[in-house]
Amino acid sequence: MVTSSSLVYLIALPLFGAITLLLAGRRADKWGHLLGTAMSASSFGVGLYQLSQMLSRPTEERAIGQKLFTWIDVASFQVDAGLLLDQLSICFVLLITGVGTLIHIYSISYMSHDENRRRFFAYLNLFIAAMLLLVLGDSYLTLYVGWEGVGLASYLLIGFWNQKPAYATASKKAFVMNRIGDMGLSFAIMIAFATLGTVSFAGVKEASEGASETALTAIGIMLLVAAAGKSAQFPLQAWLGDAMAGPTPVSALIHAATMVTAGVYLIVRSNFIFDAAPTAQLIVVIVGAITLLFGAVIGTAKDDIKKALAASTMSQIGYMVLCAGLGPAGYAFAIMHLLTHGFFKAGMFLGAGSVMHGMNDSVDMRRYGGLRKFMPITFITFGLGYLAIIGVPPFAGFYSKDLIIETAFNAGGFKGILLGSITLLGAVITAFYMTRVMILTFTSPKRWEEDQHPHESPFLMWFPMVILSIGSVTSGLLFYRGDALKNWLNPVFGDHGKDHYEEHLFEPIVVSAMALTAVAIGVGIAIMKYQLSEIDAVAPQNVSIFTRIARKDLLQDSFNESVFMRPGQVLTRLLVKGDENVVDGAVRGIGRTALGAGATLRRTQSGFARSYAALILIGAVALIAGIWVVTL
Amino acid sequence: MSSLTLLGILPLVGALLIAVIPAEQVLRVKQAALGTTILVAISAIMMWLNFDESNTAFQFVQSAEWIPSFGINYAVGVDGLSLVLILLAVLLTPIVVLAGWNESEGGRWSAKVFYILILVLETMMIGVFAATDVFLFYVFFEAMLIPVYFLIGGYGSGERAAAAVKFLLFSLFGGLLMLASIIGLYVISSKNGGATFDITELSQMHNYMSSTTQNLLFLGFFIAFAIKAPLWPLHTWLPDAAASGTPGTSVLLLGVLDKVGTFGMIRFCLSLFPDASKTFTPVIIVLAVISILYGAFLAIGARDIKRLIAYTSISHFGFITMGIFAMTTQGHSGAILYMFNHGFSTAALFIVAGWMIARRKSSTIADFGGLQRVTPVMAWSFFIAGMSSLALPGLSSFVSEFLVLVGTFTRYPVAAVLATFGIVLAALYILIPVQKALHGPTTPGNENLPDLNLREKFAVGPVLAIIIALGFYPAPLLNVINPVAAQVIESQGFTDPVPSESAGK
Amino acid sequence: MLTIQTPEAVMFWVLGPLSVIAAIGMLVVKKAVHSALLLAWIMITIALFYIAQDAVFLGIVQIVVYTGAVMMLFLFILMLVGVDASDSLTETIPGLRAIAITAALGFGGLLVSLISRAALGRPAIGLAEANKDGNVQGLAKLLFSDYVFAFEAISALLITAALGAMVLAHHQRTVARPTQREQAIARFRTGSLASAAGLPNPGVYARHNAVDVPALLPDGTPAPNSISATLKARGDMLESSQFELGEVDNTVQEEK
Amino acid sequence: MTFVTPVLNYAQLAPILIVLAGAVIGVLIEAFAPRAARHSSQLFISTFSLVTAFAALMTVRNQSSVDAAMGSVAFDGAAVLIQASILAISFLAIFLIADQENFTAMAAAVPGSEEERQSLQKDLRVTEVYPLTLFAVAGMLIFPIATDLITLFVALEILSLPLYLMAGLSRRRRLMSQESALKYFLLGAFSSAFFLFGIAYLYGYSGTITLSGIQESIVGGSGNDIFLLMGIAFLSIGLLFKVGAVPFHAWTPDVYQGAPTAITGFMAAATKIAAFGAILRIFYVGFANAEWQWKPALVVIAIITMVFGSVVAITQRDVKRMLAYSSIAHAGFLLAGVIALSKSGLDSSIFYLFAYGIATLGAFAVVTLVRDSAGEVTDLNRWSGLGKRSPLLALVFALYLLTFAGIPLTSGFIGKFSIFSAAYESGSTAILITGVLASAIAAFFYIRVIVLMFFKDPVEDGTSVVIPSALTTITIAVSATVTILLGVFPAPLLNFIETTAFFIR
Amino acid sequence: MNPYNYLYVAGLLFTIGAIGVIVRRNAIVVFMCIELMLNAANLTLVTFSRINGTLEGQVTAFFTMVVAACEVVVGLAIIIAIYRSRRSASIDDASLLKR
Repeated sequence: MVTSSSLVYLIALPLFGAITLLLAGRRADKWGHLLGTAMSASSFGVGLYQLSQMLSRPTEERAIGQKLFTWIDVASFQVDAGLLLDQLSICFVLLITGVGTLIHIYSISYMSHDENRRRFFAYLNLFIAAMLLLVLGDSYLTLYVGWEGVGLASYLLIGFWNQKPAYATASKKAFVMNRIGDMGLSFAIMIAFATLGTVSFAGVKEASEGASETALTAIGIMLLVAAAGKSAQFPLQAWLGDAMAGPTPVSALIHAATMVTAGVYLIVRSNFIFDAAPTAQLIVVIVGAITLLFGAVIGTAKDDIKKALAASTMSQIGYMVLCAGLGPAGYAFAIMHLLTHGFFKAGMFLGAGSVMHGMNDSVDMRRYGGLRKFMPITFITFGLGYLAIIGVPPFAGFYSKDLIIETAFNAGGFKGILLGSITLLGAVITAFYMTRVMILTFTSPKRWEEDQHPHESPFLMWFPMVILSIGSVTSGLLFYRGDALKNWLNPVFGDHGKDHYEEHLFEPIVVSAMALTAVAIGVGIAIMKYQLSEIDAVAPQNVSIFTRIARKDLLQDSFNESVFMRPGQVLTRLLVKGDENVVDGAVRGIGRTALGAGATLRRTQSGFARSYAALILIGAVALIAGIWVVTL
Repeated sequence: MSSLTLLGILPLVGALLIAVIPAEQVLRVKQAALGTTILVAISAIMMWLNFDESNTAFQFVQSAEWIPSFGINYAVGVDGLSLVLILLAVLLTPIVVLAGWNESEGGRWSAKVFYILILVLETMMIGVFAATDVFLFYVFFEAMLIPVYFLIGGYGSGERAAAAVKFLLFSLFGGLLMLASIIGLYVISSKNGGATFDITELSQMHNYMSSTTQNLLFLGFFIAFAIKAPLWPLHTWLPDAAASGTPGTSVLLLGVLDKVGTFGMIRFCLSLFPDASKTFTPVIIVLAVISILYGAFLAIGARDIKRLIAYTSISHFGFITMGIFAMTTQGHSGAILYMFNHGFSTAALFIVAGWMIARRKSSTIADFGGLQRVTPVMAWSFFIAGMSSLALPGLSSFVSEFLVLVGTFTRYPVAAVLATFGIVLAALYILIPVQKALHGPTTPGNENLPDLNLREKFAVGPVLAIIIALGFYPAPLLNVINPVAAQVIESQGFTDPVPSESAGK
Repeated sequence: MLTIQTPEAVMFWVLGPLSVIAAIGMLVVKKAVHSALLLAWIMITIALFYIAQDAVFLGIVQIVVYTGAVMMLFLFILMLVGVDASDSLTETIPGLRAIAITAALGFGGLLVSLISRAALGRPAIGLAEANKDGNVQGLAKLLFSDYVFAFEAISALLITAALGAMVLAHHQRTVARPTQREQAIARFRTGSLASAAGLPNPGVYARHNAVDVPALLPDGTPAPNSISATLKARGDMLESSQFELGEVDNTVQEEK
Repeated sequence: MTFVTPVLNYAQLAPILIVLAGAVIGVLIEAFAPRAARHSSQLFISTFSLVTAFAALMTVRNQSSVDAAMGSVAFDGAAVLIQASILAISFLAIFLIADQENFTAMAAAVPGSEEERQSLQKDLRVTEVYPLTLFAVAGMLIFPIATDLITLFVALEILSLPLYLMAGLSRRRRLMSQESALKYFLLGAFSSAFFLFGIAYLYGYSGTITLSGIQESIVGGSGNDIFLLMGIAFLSIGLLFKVGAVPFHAWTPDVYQGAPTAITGFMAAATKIAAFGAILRIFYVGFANAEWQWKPALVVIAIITMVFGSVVAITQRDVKRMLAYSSIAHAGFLLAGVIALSKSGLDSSIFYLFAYGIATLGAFAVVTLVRDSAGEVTDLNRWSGLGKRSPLLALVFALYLLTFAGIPLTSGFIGKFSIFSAAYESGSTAILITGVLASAIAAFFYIRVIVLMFFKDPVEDGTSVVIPSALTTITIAVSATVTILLGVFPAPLLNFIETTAFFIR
Repeated sequence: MNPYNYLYVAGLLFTIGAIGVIVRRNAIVVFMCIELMLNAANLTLVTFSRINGTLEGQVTAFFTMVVAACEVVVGLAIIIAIYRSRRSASIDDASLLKR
């Protein structure tokens, strides 16, 4: 493998920014945001440079690595602090630094009134660094560092306004649920080490070829758990909605474009494991399918614009996971959807932020309406993203989603039909709820109070939105044309990357037609329901049980609370009591017993000389009784 | 006289120096204490630099007859294990002195006595880790209880006297059981080739014992160490002691003294009684797992911040014990490294918690709130320490915790899996106090709490720096630890499990 | 070889049971002085046993020293404490009586049983050989050669005993003893003139053992202060009213 | 029949004779010297005779013979060591006794009477305690070297009678003091009757009254052992009574509490040495070959004694009673040395006796200093805060408590270690385990006192620490120094004992 | 007759003496019971002296008498001292020291 000494700068630059901003404290308030943005941008520059270098090399030499130092070296457990930049990671590097830089720029303005803007930029830089480490790490353990690092950054950013108890709770919830996922990653690494004897990607790949399916399935399932935690997949999805407590740029960057897709990265990166573990793959598909619908259904019921988008994110990642679970056929498409989703979803989140910015930070879509006129740029960029996500050609989402649906149908047999149908159903619902968002926000009559003064956002905010919208328009075609992305990524997937179009259930064009029909149905229902009828400024309460359940996030929190949290609390209380009374009680009991024995024995000391004499006599009797017995 | 002996004497010299300073000159006393401890720390680091990592034998050895009638020698020496722990002790002590600059003020006695006790304790700590004579070890092991006892009882808060007594009684009980075992060993050695307390020679004695004898003697040692370490269900003294001691005392207690337990398990339980260790390993692993989860749950349920930290330590000691008895190189190295790392992360937590308590005059978590806004530096320090405690990758504890888990998994997968649940609980027990104390609206009464001053920054800074540095680059310590870990595993007759799937290749 | 003649057996079978009965008597009689007398009897019995067992010297010493001196000492003390005082024999410490009886039966029973089972593995020799130069001479030889150290050491014991008795009993004068002159002056200075002439003697007009009967004053009434304070304290004073003269016969009888 | 003129080895008997001479001179002083001169001349004579006796002992320290007094006494290494210990401790005890605050002015005066008041006012002194003490010392010197039962019995009485008397001489709480004398006397006489009964049976069994004769009978005896065992049992009752082993212990707390504290200290320290010296000789020389018969019983007694002493001590509220129960527990520990029946058992017993004796004397010396207007304060509750009132004194007392508890670096630890190893070496695992557990229980109450002194606030009830007289200071200082020295550098003494101690047969 | 018979008597006397110490309250009687025990021991000694054919037993008994005499002096002195303080010779009254 080619080595390079410059990879580390990708991470070092934003990390330097983060550390500087955190240590400098208030002194850096004036220039902190600039430094942060600059660091992110220069990292993006390094990324571009690396891309150009990569392009200049032949296909088989495109992957490069850098060993920084030996991190852990204990007998056979050897982990280097090593970086790996290949075709897969460069996609992520560019996405992270690119979108990241845009969001930095956006935040300069968005956070300009916050006295802690410097800290915000520090966190953002920290996130960029961690995320880059996640995608650049050349072993599961280095990935793990980035994995938890982004979790930490996410925690800090969700809780950026942690003076509100609810936000603080949300950040904690996100971290804890992520930790459950991390536990899965730990298990995966432990199993990998125990069974394969290594934890580096290269090593595991090599060893996995001769490994038993059982072991690989175990690793795969554990990796899926990890992915589910990070990517808000069923059943670890509950934190994402609450994570919207963070400032909107955060939602755009972390909880839409990059961090939440880390799970997909992990699965795709571990292709060699999943390829050899069909059971694990099946479970991946099932999880993806469930989440796809789950998120979509929640999305229909949300009046909070950010939560609606978050649900959508969940659903879209479901698509990616599902696709990644379909094996070599799906990896590239999963990544493609990931990238396009990165553009349009980030753009839409920024748009949502822009709307909130103009609406005094209100997030209730039922209080929006008619903003088209007041925020034209936002409307247009948001609208482009909207078209992309529902899959209208030639916008980016059309290509990526279409390919996923197609791949799903091609999975073969009943499974293929079922999965295809699910993806189609998802497309219908997506179209419905995204149209709903559009209508409620922009095109319906205004429902806001008179003292609101919606206005377009400043340049620094709309500029990134414009860039991202360009991405959401063009990226799909760019990746799709001539299977550009697929061919680019294929070396990563090794031999499996060959053509997989042998058996088509439907012709691609048929699939596209079905997808478009689905979109049309969804959009149509939404228009009928919202554009053409009155919208309540307050969510109606006399709704069906299903709506209510959907509004309650399909009871995910209630479930977690009643199954994990409350029993956990009860257990904790029981243990605390038990520790006090039983364990420590036993200790105290021993003490009391000794004291009691002392008090009892003490009575023999009655003060009467005669009883002392009796004691002596009893001793004498005992002694001669002993003699009597032993001499029998 | 070896440099090790000099290192051990140095704090005593400092104590004598302080003894002649008039009690009224408190500042002078503090300066002398700080100067001495820093000097000791520097000397220890010099020793570390001269330490030959490739050599697994004891280094800087010195041996002199002490009580020849019993074959007792004053014998000291360090290998990787003891070096790491001595470093831990001598690095933490100046930090404790600096961090707890005003801790001695609420005590029954003068500051002078406080610092004399601390310095005497430092000597004992160095001695207990450096001793290569079992008897000498025991002497230090027991004698160090006395300064701690007075530190807790004399300078602590709350029910300090009761807590001190509880601490002392638990420790004495364990110590006496160990004494019984030491006597047993001594007698066996005197019947088989001459009375000795030399650890190396004694490690051959297991060949002369019946398995029952070996098991009993092992238990004597192990229970003593399990009380120290503390392992469930022998842990109940710890929360009381830690909550009642001054933060500085608690740092030394949790950070260093309790390590004597896990140190002893490796140094004595394993090497003296290999067969008994094998016999009891399943039980101990179970206890360790229980400790991990139990400590975590109790930490979650704790209302007092000091008790919380104490319970987290119980959980962490569970990890260390598990790593030791996993009998793999990774588990062992991880456990030893964990001892060091836990010392620092707990020190950071306790030091900062101590400052918080000193400012707020309360140790109830609920009394804090919104400190991040009022005292950002203090809050950050606490946060980083907490992150280290929950073993965030990139911070020092992660490396050790993961090594322990991975090392255990290869031999006892179920235990490792159960223990891994501890990391989720860890997130809870750290984030709950973080949320309650640092986040949320500022609780009335906290608005004007002062942030860390320069001295305090100087105290906590190095700790956090070490935590972060070792998280990314643990090699300096691992290089010292690995040989000794490998040697112990080998001497136990174990080899690391071969990866199951590549066995054929 | 030791053979025991019939007279000795007879003596044993008579005195042995008697001594045991006397010992039991010691436990059950109420008055301490009776106990003392019973003990004296046991000691004499034992002295006879000594003599019967060729320990003539010890037998005599037993009678002279023990019965004669030691028991007399006991009696002295009993007198001092109150010779008539009788103990209550009801047990006040709960459970002790039962313990005592059990222990007695157990101890005695086990002892007897053990002695009966004991075997020395050699015949009883008798003292004929050892005493052939005389019992006293035999003892003296041992006493003044082999056990001379103990014999000398015992002098320390005797001194200790004397010294101890001194310490506990000797009243160091804290004030100088008043001279007769001083006493006389004091009598006149303090108190009424009635007592100036000194206290009345007991036993005036004695119709009873004089010391414990108060004197009768010239008017026929008893004078309690004529009795020793010790006797009063001990309660050994007789009720003096019974000696009070109902009517004083003032008529002077003519001498014939 | 020829009379052999007895030949006495006066050099070897010199220590005894010198002490006896001192005592007799003391009696003469009582008889003839003017009252004012008595105290100082008595003190001089006492110390002088003890020092001279010690010097005389040292000149013959390398001699050994069984013929020192026509076979009545054996003079050997063990004898030298035990006699030297007794002399040294008596010497220190004399200093305590010299502080006449302890003693009544006139023993014959009725408590509370006018006579007593006047005698106190006139500052009369019971200077007879000096000769009485010397007589007791002489008895103690003979007791452990006696090799025939007569001398043994006589010595027992010589050492006991003065103690009975002196127990009743307390200045304060005279009723209690007299009561203690009565109890001590009656129970002592009761037990000596058993002792004599035992002598009778031993004589019956063997036909001789010398220890070696008994030993020969055991080896070559015919018939059965019943008389022997009865003899051993009854003799043991008398001996165990003296050392305060359960169930023959009951006098100990009462007498320790009631007697003048100086006497209690003397009695607790010296009597124990003498009695154990005698026990060791009797069992090692006389009964060694019957060990299978007496050992089990002695083991049971030792175990009960350790546990009983420790457990009951927990509940004590009076410092003297507490020390009494502690001395009971220590009697149990010391019995372990007898049970060991080996050279190391002998060595460790002698070391333990000396260390314990010194510390006990010191502890009681401290007790004499804590007073209020009505005399010594022995109620533990009123000792609270002593560390504040008089830190040095409290520290010294804590040192004694720690040595009783057997904390390392004190003489008690070395003693315990050596005696338990000796016991375990001879196969008494039960003794080892119970000993350790009893030590743990015992630690509880020692620590409680330390807590009381250091961690509780003083009660303002007039309790104060008097300035010790120079003599008392010497006693305390010497005993504290010895206690620490023997804890840290026990080797010289241990070596000396090891090379010196043996029993001549 | 067997000389052992004396041993039985001595044993019984000793037992009775020991019981006397326990059941009697008068200090002087208690003390007399102890004297009884000593006498019983002496009788045992003398008997064994005869059985063994040596005089050591008698010598021991002789010493015992002297010792007993000394004990009596000291003991009675103590009893008298107590009696004068308390006006009572009951040993049960002397029970201030307990527990």
